[in-house]
Amino acid sequence: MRDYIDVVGSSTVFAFSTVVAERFGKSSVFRTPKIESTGSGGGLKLFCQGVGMKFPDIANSSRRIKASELDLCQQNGVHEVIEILIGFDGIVLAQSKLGVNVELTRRELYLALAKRVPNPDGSKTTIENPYKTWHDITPSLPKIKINVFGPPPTSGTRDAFSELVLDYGCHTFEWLAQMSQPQSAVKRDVKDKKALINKQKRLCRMLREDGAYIDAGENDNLIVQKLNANPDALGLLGFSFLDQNRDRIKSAKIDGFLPSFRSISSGDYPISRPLYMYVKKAHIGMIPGVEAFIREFVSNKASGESGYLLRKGMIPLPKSQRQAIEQRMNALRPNGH
Amino acid sequence: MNRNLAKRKRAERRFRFYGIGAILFGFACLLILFSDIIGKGHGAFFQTQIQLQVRFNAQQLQITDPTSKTQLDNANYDAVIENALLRDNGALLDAELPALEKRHLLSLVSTGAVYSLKTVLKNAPETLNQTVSIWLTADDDVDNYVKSIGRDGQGFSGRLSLQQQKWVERWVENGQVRQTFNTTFFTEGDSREPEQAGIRSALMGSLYMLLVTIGLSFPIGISAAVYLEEYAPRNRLTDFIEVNINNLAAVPSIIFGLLGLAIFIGFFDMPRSIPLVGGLVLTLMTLPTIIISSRAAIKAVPSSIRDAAFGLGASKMQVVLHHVVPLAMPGMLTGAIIGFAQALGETAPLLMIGMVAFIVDVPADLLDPSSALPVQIFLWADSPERAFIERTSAAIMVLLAFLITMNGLAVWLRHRLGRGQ
Amino acid sequence: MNSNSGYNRLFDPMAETGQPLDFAQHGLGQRTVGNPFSEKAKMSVRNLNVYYDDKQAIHDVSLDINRNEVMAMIGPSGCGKSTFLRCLNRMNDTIDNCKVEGEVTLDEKNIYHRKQDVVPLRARVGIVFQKPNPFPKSIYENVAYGPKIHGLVSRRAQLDEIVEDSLRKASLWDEVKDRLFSPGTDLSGGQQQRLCIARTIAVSPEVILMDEPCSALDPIATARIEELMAELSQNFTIAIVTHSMQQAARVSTRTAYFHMGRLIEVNDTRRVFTNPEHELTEAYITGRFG
Amino acid sequence: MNSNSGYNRLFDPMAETGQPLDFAQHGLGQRTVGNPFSEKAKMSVRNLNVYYDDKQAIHDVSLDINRNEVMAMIGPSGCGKSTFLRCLNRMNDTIDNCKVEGEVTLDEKNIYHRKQDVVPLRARVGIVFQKPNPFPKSIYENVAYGPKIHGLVSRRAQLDEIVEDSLRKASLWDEVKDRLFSPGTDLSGGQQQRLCIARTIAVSPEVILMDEPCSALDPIATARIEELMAELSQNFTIAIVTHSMQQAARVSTRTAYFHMGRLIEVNDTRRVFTNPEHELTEAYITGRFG
Amino acid sequence: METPTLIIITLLCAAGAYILGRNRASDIASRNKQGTLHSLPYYYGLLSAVWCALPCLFIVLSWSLLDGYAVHAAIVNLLPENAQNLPESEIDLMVNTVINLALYPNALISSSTPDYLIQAGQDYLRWQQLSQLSLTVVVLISLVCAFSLSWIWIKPKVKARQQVERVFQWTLLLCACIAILTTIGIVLSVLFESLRFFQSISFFEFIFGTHWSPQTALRIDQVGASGAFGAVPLFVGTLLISFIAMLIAVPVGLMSAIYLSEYATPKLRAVVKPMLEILAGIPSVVYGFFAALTVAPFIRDSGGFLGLEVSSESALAAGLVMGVMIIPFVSSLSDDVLKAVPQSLRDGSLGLGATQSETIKRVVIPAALPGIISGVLLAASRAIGETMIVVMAAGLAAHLTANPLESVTTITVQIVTLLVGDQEFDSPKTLSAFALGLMLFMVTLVLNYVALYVVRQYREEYE
Ligand SMILES: Nc1ncnc2c1ncn2[C@@H]1O[C@H](COP(=O)(O)OP(=O)(O)OP(=O)(O)O)[C@@H](O)[C@H]1O
Ligand SMILES: Nc1ncnc2c1ncn2[C@@H]1O[C@H](COP(=O)(O)OP(=O)(O)OP(=O)(O)O)[C@@H](O)[C@H]1O
Ligand SMILES: [Mg+2]
Ligand SMILES: [Mg+2]
Ligand SMILES: O=P([O-])([O-])[O-]
Repeated sequence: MRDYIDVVGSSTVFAFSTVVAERFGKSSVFRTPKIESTGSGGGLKLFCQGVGMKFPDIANSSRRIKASELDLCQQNGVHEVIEILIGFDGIVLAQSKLGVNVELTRRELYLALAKRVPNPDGSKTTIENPYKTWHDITPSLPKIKINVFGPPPTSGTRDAFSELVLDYGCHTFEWLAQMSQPQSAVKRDVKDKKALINKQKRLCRMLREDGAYIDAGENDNLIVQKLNANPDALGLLGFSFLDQNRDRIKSAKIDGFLPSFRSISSGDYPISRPLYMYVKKAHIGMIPGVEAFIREFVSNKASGESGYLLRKGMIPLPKSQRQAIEQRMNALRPNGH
Repeated sequence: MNRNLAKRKRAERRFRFYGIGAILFGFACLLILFSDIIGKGHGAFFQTQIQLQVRFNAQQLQITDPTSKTQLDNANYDAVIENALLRDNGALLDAELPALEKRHLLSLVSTGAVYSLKTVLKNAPETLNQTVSIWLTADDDVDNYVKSIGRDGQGFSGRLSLQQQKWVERWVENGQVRQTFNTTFFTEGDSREPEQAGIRSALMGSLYMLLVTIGLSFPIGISAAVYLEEYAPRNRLTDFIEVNINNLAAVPSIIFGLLGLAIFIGFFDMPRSIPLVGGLVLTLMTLPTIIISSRAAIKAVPSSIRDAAFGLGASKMQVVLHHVVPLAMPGMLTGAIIGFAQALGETAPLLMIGMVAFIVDVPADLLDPSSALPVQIFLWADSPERAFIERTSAAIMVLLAFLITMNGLAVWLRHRLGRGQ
Repeated sequence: MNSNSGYNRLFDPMAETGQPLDFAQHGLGQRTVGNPFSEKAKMSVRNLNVYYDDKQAIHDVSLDINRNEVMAMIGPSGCGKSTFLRCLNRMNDTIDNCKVEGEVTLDEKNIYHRKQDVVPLRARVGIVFQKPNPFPKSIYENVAYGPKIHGLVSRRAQLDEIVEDSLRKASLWDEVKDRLFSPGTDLSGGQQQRLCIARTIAVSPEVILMDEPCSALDPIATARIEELMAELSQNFTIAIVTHSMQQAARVSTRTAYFHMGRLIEVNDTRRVFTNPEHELTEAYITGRFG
Repeated sequence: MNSNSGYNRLFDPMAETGQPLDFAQHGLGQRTVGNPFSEKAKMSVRNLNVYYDDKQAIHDVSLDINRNEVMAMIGPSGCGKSTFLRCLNRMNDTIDNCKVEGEVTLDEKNIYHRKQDVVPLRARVGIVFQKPNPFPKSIYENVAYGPKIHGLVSRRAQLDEIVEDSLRKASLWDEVKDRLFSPGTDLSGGQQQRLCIARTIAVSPEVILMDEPCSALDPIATARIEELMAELSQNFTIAIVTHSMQQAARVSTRTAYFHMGRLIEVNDTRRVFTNPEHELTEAYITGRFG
Repeated sequence: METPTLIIITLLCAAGAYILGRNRASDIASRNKQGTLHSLPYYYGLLSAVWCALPCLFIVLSWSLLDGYAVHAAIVNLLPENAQNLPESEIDLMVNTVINLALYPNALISSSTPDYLIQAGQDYLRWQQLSQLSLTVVVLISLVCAFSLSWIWIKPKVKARQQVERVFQWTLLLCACIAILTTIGIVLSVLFESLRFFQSISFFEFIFGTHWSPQTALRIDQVGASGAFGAVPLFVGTLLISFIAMLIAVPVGLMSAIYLSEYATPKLRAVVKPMLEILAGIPSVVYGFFAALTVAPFIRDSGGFLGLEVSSESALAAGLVMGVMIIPFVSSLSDDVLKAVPQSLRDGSLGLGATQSETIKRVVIPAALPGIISGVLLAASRAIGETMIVVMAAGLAAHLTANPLESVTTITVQIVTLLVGDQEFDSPKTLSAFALGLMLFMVTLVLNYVALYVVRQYREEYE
């Protein structure tokens, strides 16, 4: 017997989902949903275990669901899954307030953090990352050691970072970008092609393992504190942590933009990722309040441009997009029998 | 001989000094940790409140009958608060506020303030359409700001705009701001608004879990220890079992979570996130500690006592229950104290069975979803809101208080039992 | 050396305690010496071998202990007296490395039989250990423990009575009556020994095994315990290990002499001390030994 | 009652062991009886009061123990003999609830002085406890322990020698020489007692306190220990608690009689047994007591 | 009646059975003259109580387990034909809805709620009542039966004591089995996945490889680390950190225990011991923060002062703090066993003129050694199994180094990071966590065997 909504998934979305759940619990006749922070992958895995009261109704994810995960859902009888884009999360490169201001480009970040980088002599080969200080990469940058605290590979933040920064930075090198084009692998069978692409990606996205990038665990507050203790270090954080700790840390300009609600929402600030919510259609109308909860989530009050989630650091969708979703939700009726 | 003696005396003094040093070291660590925690967390026990003149305008509230429960539930308190805030700042404001600033002004009061208005109106329906002076809970940003003002003259402005800071400063000057004891922290469940967050549900969750754990692991642990020490024959197999139990203590706690997930949730089909499962997992985890220490304690009971009892014709059960267990009880309790202390602070296995969750409602029984104190600490420590930092430490203090009470009981018991010897 | 003179001295009841013991009064000498084998043996031991690990401590001992007799066991230290005694109520079961072979019967039932329940056995065959081992409980609890577990009493008053009676018999009552509830382990050595005696007789076992029960006692207390034994032997059977030949002579009807784990000789006490059959026995009782 | 006849019997060296002890040979009787007070007291006790919690166990005892004498302490069980003995090397310090008042001097130095170090004191004043308490170590280790901690030996061979010598003196060597490395706790009661004696004499203390050292020993072993005492007393001072008056008579030069925590009488042994000054003493030695 | 009430009633009845059984036994005894009863009356009482309570508790428990299925089936029967033919999982949901509707009619029933659901809800409530009622009846009947049976059962010849003792012994055995089953469960839960892991990664590579970087891509578009599975750096890291921790905990813990049990007054001991025990109860998150934010920077700065290159995530910081955490494991357990060594042994040594410390070192500690080793092993186990502190203070980077000033990682940390978050049970990445678990289990097993052997060798058994 279950009379509450069961939500699992991303720890990033957890921070927002819980706010909605709490308000929802207080203002509706339904019980407050239970929200588990399992990480996007773990959540979707649980979510796709099946239909029924034993299984979660909603999965949060800080990335889009994968085909393999959808397959799993299908296999287990979860046929209809509703995807809802709820907003964006910015990823910032922060440093202690005492540190020297840095302005970086994604290319520089790539050069600073990738395991193998293009040979500086201009030949089309890669070498083990030789850069010790930022200054080594671009002479205008300060002469401080490259030291970046960041989350471990299990984290969605890290995923987004490699995709949005490393990949991008990597592809600013023409020859590297070309290599990763599928065309370059013509006339090979699919498996080979895949392998090649994979190799390319690994080339671009592999992080240094020599201590310049420091796995600092999943706890962003810890990173904030560590930055505070190490004025020379940079750290990868969720935007909301920057928002709450502006007296201690500041963010580096990336590609000329500082992260802010506006710059992230408009897409000027380059490192941000979409946040999703996946709902089992079969549970709507069966578990009390599922529909109402989603409605609350996408409402103007919550996710609108001045909604309460904004204050929690979630970057809202553009108005048009959000309204489209709201309409889609309104069209949703419990599939009554 | 004399030189030798002097040397031995020095060794003796040194030895004693090491003993004192060791204890002092332990104490110093405890002291440092405690002062660290208390220093960070004491602030959470106080909550900033703002005094406002609230007019319960029936029209704004959209109610007609202040005694009707449904009407009270659905009334629009936000409008009343907004009105009060605007009027309160009337002197500052020449013109109509732009929408953004209005929102800023509104955000100075906790979103939970509406509930206090509801309570006031419910308790005194006659105040409808009257103006009452009410202390409302401030937003966590204001709380942070006001609390940090005291220390260095300048507050942590964090997320407050200049305008907002000015408003708050004016309240401070007018004496419209006060710090009260934060009862919410003890009476409420989790919340994402720091000023409304409490540890009640986590505390109850921990309590339920611990009840299960104590109720199972202590009797099972000492029974197993008694069996292995007093009944089991000595052979390779029992050696193997002994070694394995010792070995269980080194199994990372998360693996116990995996085991619990497989057995209780997978096989027995129990729901996720419930204290019963948590307690069972922690039982499995604390068993080795209790068994090992109980065995050590049983081993330490001199065999002449057993002889004496056997010689009088006591049966094995009587020897065990009348002599061995009472004499070994202090040692068994020590194991239990340490085991439960560990269980009380453990997060990793709970991760596997879904207890790392946002749960607001206070669990009513063993089958209600709940979190636990260490989980609450873990979650708050990972929350972006600044005010959660002190709440994290405060929650740790509560956990420690819980621990100390529990240990206190056990220590008292141990002391009582130890005196009989 | 004249062993007869040794005997005379040994049989002088004043020899150690200096207190005259009236044989007739205690009915000791006459009764049992008069008809030593008239009744069936209370306990009988056949071909007993006891090993500690590989070391054999008792070699092929066969011995009968008759009803209502006091059997004394003497022999040099380390010869296996305690080991033998412990076999009589299977206390050796509690020693891990101890292995017992042979047959021991109590009222014709083999106590080493597979199905024998040791609990009633030990209630029937009580033991006082060589080293006093009071429970770390109060004096009262020490004595009351046996009656309690055997359900000998139903009311507290009865229990009080048994405790007082047992302590009196062990002549400890006067010394401890004011502090019945202080720990038994706080007593002096001799007091502990008497406490252990009181504890054992409190359950009125049919056979009482005593391992040097007077070793820590002064002559007066010893005399009292000897009186107690005389009294008890009217209804019960007693086996006592002692290293005092005077004591053996005073209290026992028959005496067994052990030497290096072997039973050398067992006979009427008077006979053993006056006219030992074996030269080892003679050597021991005349002190020529070793 | 004729106490004289009692005395005669008591002073017959054959009385208990049945073994002739030659006074002259051991130089026991003559030397000490000849000049009992010629030397200064080795230890002297003044106004000693000992309390266990509120209960007073020793009442105002003053007593001298002379150099090279064997002082026997007798008295009924529980009268405070062990307590008194333990005061002489401050072993009472280890009992939590025990409080000692008064003065005890060793070679004229108060051992209860605030600055007195108990470690050398106890090395000089050794003790054999009433209940044998071997360490749960091998027999060898038990004896070697003292010499080792006091650094009396530098080589293993020396240590072996001391161990063998001490065990021989305690007449345990023959019984244990094949199993020196098996645990001391596996020995029989009497063997343990002798082990504890060997352990104590291995460090050659100046004063040896023995609390019923022969209680678990057969007459032959007792005789050997008594010989040992005689031998030791030539160089050392011995205080022995015993409940056997024969033993006191045989081995001691002076005897102290304790009663309910009070020192009733102390005198030349012969005198105490033939012509006691106090009626309590007389009552005790003639067995009329109580 | 509610289930808890039933349980209480059963227990009360058991208590009653105890009294009645005991009295009946005494009756029989007095009628047949003393001595004919095999055991003491109270054993018959205990036996009656056991026979009374066990079956009824069994009924109650199994009923409440099966009750769910029965009610479920009953509700399904109440649903219309088409709903009954839905897949199992949806029927589940449907049943859930019915129950919810029945329990919260005001909140959940709206005009659009189908009638049959509301009807089914009502029926559910009736079913529920019926079930509870029949349970009550069954339990009461079986109570009466058990009662009368045990009444008849009580005969002088019945070996009540033996039976009670046997029940006692079996209960103990059962408890011991739980610990054993847990071991088996743990082994099984890691064994199969480990075997799968070793199908893709060679055992030798795992055991002897010196490069650890398991975070391979789980998804096609994800890029992880290089995917090396050499566990040597983890073993070295674990050893290093545990070693540092033990270096703190064993001397400090043991010396505190010694001081408390041998030197301190009982009062001081009563205060200090529980205080130290608090150290074990402080959540490891707190230690983690402390290590990462206070100790690690301190070590780095002082190292820098001495001209040493210290990583901001040094093994030293994690090890030190972990050592503090496990002090009570050593101190409290050792204190108890030291206290249990008989005073006569101390007397024996002190009487020979040993100093107190010599007595402690040579007599008391050897006599208490097995217990002390237990405590130390427990502490070591805890150090090996601890995660949080290392994650926060030492990090996740697997460096093969024995230098405590560098950052290392441990097996448990890797297990946790591999198991939390994205997992894929067909990739070596997740499976490697199990292999690590298995290896850890094996290694500690060997260590424990060694410890057992050592204790056996040096065990000094006092009486
Ligand atoms: N630890 C203690 N606490 C309280 N009372 C004690 C303690 N030890 C001894 N006593 C009491 O002090 C008195 C003297 O005891 P002590 O051991 O000195 O007697 P003793 O003369 O040696 O007797 P025994 O010949 O029986 O050994 C006794 O009444 C005894 O009960
Ligand atoms: N637990 C044991 N393990 C090994 N050997 C033992 C054990 N107990 C006793 N022994 C040995 O067995 C022999 C007989 O011991 P026992 O205790 O029966 O002697 P005893 O006749 O009672 O001597 P005592 O008069 O000294 O008490 C002795 O040599 C002793 O060392
Ligand atoms: Mg013996
Ligand atoms: Mg004594
Ligand atoms: O928890 P994640 O958002 O990092 O998947």
